[in-house]
Amino acid sequence: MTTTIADADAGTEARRRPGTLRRERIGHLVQHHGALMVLAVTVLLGAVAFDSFTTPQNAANIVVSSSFLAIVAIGMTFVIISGGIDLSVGSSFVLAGVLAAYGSRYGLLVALLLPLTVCGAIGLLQGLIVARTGMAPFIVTLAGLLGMRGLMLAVSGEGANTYLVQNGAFSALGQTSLLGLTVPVWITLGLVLLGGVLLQRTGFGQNIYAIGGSEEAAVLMGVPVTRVKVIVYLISGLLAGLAGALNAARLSSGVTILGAGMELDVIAAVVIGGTLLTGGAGGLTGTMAGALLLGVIQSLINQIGVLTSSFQQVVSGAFLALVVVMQRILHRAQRLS
Amino acid sequence: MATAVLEARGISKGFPGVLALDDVSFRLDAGQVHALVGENGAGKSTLIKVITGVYRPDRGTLLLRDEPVTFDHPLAAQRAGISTIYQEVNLVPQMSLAHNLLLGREPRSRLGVIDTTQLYAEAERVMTRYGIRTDVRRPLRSFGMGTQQMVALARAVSIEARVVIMDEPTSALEPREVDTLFGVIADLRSEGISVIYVSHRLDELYRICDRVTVLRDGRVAHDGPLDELARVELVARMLGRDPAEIRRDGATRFTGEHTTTAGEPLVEARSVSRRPVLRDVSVQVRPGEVVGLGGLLGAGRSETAKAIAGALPVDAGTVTVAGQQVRRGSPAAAIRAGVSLVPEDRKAEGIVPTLSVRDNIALAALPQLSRSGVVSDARIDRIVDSFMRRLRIKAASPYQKVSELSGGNQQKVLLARSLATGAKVLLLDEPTRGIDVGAKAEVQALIDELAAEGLGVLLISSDLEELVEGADRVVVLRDGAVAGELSGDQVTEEAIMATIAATGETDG
Amino acid sequence: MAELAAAPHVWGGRARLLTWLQEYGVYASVLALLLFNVVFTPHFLEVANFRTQLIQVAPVVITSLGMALVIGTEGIDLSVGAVMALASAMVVLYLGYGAPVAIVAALIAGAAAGAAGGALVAYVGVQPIVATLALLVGVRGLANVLVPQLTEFRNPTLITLGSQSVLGLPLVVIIAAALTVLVAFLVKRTTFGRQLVAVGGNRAASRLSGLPVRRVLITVYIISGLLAAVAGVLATSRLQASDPTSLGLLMELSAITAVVVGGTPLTGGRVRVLGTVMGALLIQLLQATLIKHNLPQSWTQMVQAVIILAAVYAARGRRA
Amino acid sequence: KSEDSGDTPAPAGSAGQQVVQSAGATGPTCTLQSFGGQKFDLKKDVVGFSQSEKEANPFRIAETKSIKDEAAKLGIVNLRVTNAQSQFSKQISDVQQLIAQGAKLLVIAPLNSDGWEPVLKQAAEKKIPIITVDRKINAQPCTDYLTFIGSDFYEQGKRAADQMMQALGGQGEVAILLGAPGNNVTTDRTKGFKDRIQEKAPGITISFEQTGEFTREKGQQVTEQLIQSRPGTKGIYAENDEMALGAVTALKGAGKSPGQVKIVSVDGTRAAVRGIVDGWLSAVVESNPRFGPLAFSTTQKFLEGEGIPATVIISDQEYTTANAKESLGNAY
Ligand SMILES: Nc1ncnc2c1ncn2[C@@H]1O[C@H](COP(=O)(O)OP(=O)(O)OP(=O)(O)O)[C@@H](O)[C@H]1O
Ligand SMILES: Nc1ncnc2c1ncn2[C@@H]1O[C@H](COP(=O)(O)OP(=O)(O)OP(=O)(O)O)[C@@H](O)[C@H]1O
Ligand SMILES: [Mg+2]
Ligand SMILES: [Mg+2]
Repeated sequence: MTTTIADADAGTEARRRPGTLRRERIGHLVQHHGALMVLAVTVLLGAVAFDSFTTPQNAANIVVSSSFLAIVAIGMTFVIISGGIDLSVGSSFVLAGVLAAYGSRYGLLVALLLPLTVCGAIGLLQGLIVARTGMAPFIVTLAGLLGMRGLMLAVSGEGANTYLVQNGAFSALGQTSLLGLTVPVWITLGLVLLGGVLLQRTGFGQNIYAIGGSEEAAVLMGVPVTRVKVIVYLISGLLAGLAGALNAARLSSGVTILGAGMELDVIAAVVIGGTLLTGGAGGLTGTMAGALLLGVIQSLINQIGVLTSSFQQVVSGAFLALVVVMQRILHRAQRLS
Repeated sequence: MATAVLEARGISKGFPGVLALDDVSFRLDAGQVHALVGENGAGKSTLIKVITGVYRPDRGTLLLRDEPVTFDHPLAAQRAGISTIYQEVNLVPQMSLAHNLLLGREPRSRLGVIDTTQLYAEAERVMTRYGIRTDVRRPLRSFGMGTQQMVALARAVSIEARVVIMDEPTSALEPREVDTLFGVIADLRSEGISVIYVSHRLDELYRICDRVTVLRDGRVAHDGPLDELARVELVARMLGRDPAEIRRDGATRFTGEHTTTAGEPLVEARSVSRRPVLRDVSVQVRPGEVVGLGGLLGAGRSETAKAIAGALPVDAGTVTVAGQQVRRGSPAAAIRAGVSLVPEDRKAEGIVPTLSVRDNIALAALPQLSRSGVVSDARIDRIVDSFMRRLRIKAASPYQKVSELSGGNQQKVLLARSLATGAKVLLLDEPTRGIDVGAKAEVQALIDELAAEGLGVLLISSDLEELVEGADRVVVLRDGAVAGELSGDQVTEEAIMATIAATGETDG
Repeated sequence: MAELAAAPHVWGGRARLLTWLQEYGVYASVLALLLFNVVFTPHFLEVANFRTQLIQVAPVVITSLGMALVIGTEGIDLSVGAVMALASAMVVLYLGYGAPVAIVAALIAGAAAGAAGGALVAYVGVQPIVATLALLVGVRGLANVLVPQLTEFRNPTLITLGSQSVLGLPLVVIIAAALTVLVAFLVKRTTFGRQLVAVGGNRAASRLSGLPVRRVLITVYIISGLLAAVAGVLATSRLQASDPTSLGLLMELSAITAVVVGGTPLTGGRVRVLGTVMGALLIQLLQATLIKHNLPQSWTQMVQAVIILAAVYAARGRRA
Repeated sequence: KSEDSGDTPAPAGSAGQQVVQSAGATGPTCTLQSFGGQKFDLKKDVVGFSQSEKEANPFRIAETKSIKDEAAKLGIVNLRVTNAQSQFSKQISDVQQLIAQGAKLLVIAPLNSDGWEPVLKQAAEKKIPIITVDRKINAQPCTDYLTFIGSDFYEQGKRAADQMMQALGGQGEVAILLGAPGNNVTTDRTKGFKDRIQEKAPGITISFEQTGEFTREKGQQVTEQLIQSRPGTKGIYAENDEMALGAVTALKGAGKSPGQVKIVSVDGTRAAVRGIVDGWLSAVVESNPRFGPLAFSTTQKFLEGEGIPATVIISDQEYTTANAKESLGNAY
């Protein structure tokens, strides 16, 4: 790769030492793949400490169970890069599961379309409110969290009815394995690729970064801010809905007690992945590493075994703090060099 | 008469407590460069924002080639062929220079996705045309204000436009870049594209503008061809004063003579270094002295000031105030020692937009204005009142939000904030940038006055005239190192330019 | 342009209504809800009812005050509910040494938790939401480790704290009111208060103006932890038991809602103390209304969503 | 430490031991052969126990302790315990992880009855017997899982209704403090109670039902609203003991005297039974959490080739004013 070094004759830039650029590159790498590195270290430590940690089955379990969180986190990454936040995803997830299970009695198509339509519509509505009224996304989606949970309870008879999936094709969507990994995992991978291209390689993606970086500037640069924001929340709603539906397919039922507090896990995954909550920066590979890291931490805590349930919580809190502190330190080291 | 490219008829626009535009009419002809001038807060930026759909006018109509139009979004104006550089640089700091430059017009590959290789190549090509060769992948915020301004300019011009509006495009540019800009404007004019040009620098107006509209207090005070209007007349129209009075006062308000006590320097930076922007910079300021800091964009002037103010950690070197070494990296310590910085980027580092004018002025001096942690409103009122009067800050009331003031008045608020701390040394980074002629003169007079009172001033300015007339001594920086120092009769525009241009023999 | 300051015609009726709503939207919403209840809810206009609502809202008010300060600095504190639980655990743990010692221990624990979060934010530069999320998980776990299950106590001093009235006013309500006044004073009249909003409004500018940015930040989180601990102690004394598993669960969301409904923007730079109290009252009143009218849970949640949106819409900031 | 109750802990022996209902063992029986599993060594092989909620309430504490104690007593050395912290997704991955660790027997206290497909599938592939305790899994016994040991929540609701009818003399307004919404336990205990009232006591009207989320604090808060705005309420049915005790605190705070409002609840914790002795509660229907002995003895029988019934319903006790004092030792 060629690097253009500031031309001293032009007098516009201070001369930069060649070493700086390389160090900057490394720093860049560390910052953007900090989560990946922390993940690698954690897995390594786990492998050394526990025999049963690196068995293929355990690895597959972690990947499969992380995939639902990961799908939701893709949407959340979009929202957070745009400078917003979506607290409603947990409720979307559980509502979608109930709707998918209910819809499955009318066939595969309804089982998929019903939750996607409803969650997409609510995502759209939230996006419209955020973009049009300028209300804080935190509050709008907090209302979404409450409202959708209410809707879920209403649909399921105050939580008393658990609909069972009654469509083989739909169940297969959640349970069939290809090359050792279930369909949702492959869907996750596909979505990451698609989302990555959307973010990095399309005008729409660039607009998201611009809005998150400075909404005022984006408006003045002619970015269709309202439309982009609406679409971002729509995407988040759709992906949370999709994840919920796939999860229902995996569990073969519309479980009503899921999803509480899921939004916080999802946000944690995104932020551990290096996406800034202030918006304008971040990406999907980090998010995926963040989602996996959460799964790995859980698994490690289980491996330790002797911890009481309360102590498990202390450890996972400490772990979370450790991860973000490590990331900050890496980030700082890069800036200082 | 040919049809106007753009016309505004009877535009009024009010903000809480202020009528920013009052029945303003404005007409732009094809291929003309039309100056829009007026004091700070006269309503220039507001008019531009109304024209480009950022604000909806309360009354009045907008016509584009005689067709009535309403833009309810800047995008709509852009689509109609109106391209704008807004006053405060409005780009996305975290995005790369290239992405900022080409946002919305990124080159696509055959698959329809953005072709990044081509994107960077294209951006490099464009920037080279504007005399800037640099790594366009770096985030925009890592560039100086000048470069950022050039990006905004290149961006605005490269959009297919019939009208290009420039709100104070040169305030962050140095002479060479201004020349580049004027070359661009000349090209535009020859292509029949119209330009609305806002600036407080009168020389520039006379160099390139055909017509001028003067705004005063939200109303049109004058409209006509520029070459028929003498300089003093123009200033008189802007200020609403008698031309004869203006004629007496001269170009800048500096008297040029300070009685510098030869004694101990008030502040002294010794061999300050910070990779990669500063190398071995030494500057000292004595009481009653105005020391100019000259150099091109990115020469490291702002960094020097920040290093002295404790806002930038340094790798090597020391800063002493009145013989006492200042603890590194703490603006608080610097302020306590009597050194106060008025930063260059007032939006990002200066004002606190959510607070009132009053709270902004009192901010840095709070410890002095309170007793055991409880603020004294009486004392704040007194100090705010006196500074608002002394600096003639135009605000509806001290309780108006500072973000609602015009750029020039915001600058004065920051100056007041520094002065309120009772600083012995002021570090002024482009203190007259974006300030109208009247206010500029006031600020300059104030600098003189402060120096006369025994304060030391470090003055950073891209306006050579200002440096020459205002400073007793000028330290010239190049590439983050001192390239030379001029004092006494040596301080001339030519000498400064020569020092800047001298090939690196001073580098050793 | 000062002479134009009084130009009234640009400041028409609609705009005035909007500003009024923005400033007083919460008050209007509370009033509307009160009116609704007076008309439609039996036994609403009784002293006992107002006592109940005020007592129940007191801990929410107290935590919201701390939250408002944190949000004023452009931060957020998700750990308040967990800190309440920690305080609750500390109280019963040290009750053997007498109520005053136990309460002080609880407050110290709250401040310490706040300091931990604050240090992550101010000195390490971790984003507030993640720093306090880690705390939320860890601190509740810690509280549970200290007191593994609901533990009742019979200490008369502590029980009195939760049930005593002075001049007809419940002690908890008096404490909440006193803390409100204190925090309002802090925001309006002290250097710290001014610095806090400045830090929230523009951190770079605050630093350049010589403000002790980090100290302000960590202090704000300590205060938030301290206030959450006070709320935890009061809630514990009212429950007459320490229940670290469920005490203060989801309190962070209630507090944030109260603050935002009260007109403090999440973008920082501004703190509205009285608005926050009103926000808390609005939520309390809303929940009470829904319970008293015996709506099913599904309805309760959907109605809450709509009312919160409406209240924040009314109080939202004008856009440029 | 704390000023906890002065009660002496229940003797570890037989007090409160679960008893299988005489008619409780129902359905066709299942043997090692019909299940298709392989014999394993209970003492040496990995045994997994997946707990659903944090051991922070008496029920869960007693449940986990009972499993662990019994395992220790029988010399089961490889017991792995996980806790789902009330997150269903976590419980699924917990159990999957237990399987990955080579568990030969799974004892599961499910957080939810539905949604066990992925776990059942993995267990079935390896023919791992699953015993679910306290809550049922909606699946095929003997094929998907081995058996269920626990109480009948619907029945508990009915018995609570009987107690309420008795306490109120068949007349009056009753409020229900519901458990957490969406929970099977809530659903069954509500349905059982309502069905019985409708069937047996037309004089009782259920005028109020709001969730107290199974916690004392919420129970107290909801009751405070209830007694203020509906002073005519004569009885409160709390779907667990914690909410009942919260209601007691609320009643005390409102200046009511013991027995003025009749409270019936389900669980049988020590504090609640003491509430009966003090006169605040009318009755408590027991839900016995001590599953250890029964779970392992069932497994042993299964390994020895005996037939195991599809459901093993335990007979729960009742605490009333008549027996509360002497049965206090049985409460957990
Ligand atoms: N968003 C706003 N809210 C309230 N008042 C505003 C707002 N924007 C501008 N004003 C007021 O309108 C008047 C005109 O401001 P404007 O920015 O148009 O001046 P300007 O001529 O561009 O000045 P400058 O030369 O300093 O840039 C000023 O009094 C200013 O305080
Ligand atoms: N955060 C940063 N990261 C990397 N480089 C930076 C950063 N800030 C400034 N620079 C570079 O440091 C050099 C000095 O910039 P500085 O702003 O001090 O110049 P200046 O002489 O003050 O010019 P100006 O008139 O633009 O203020 C420039 O090359 C600029 O691009
Ligand atoms: Mg302007
Ligand atoms: Mg500079």
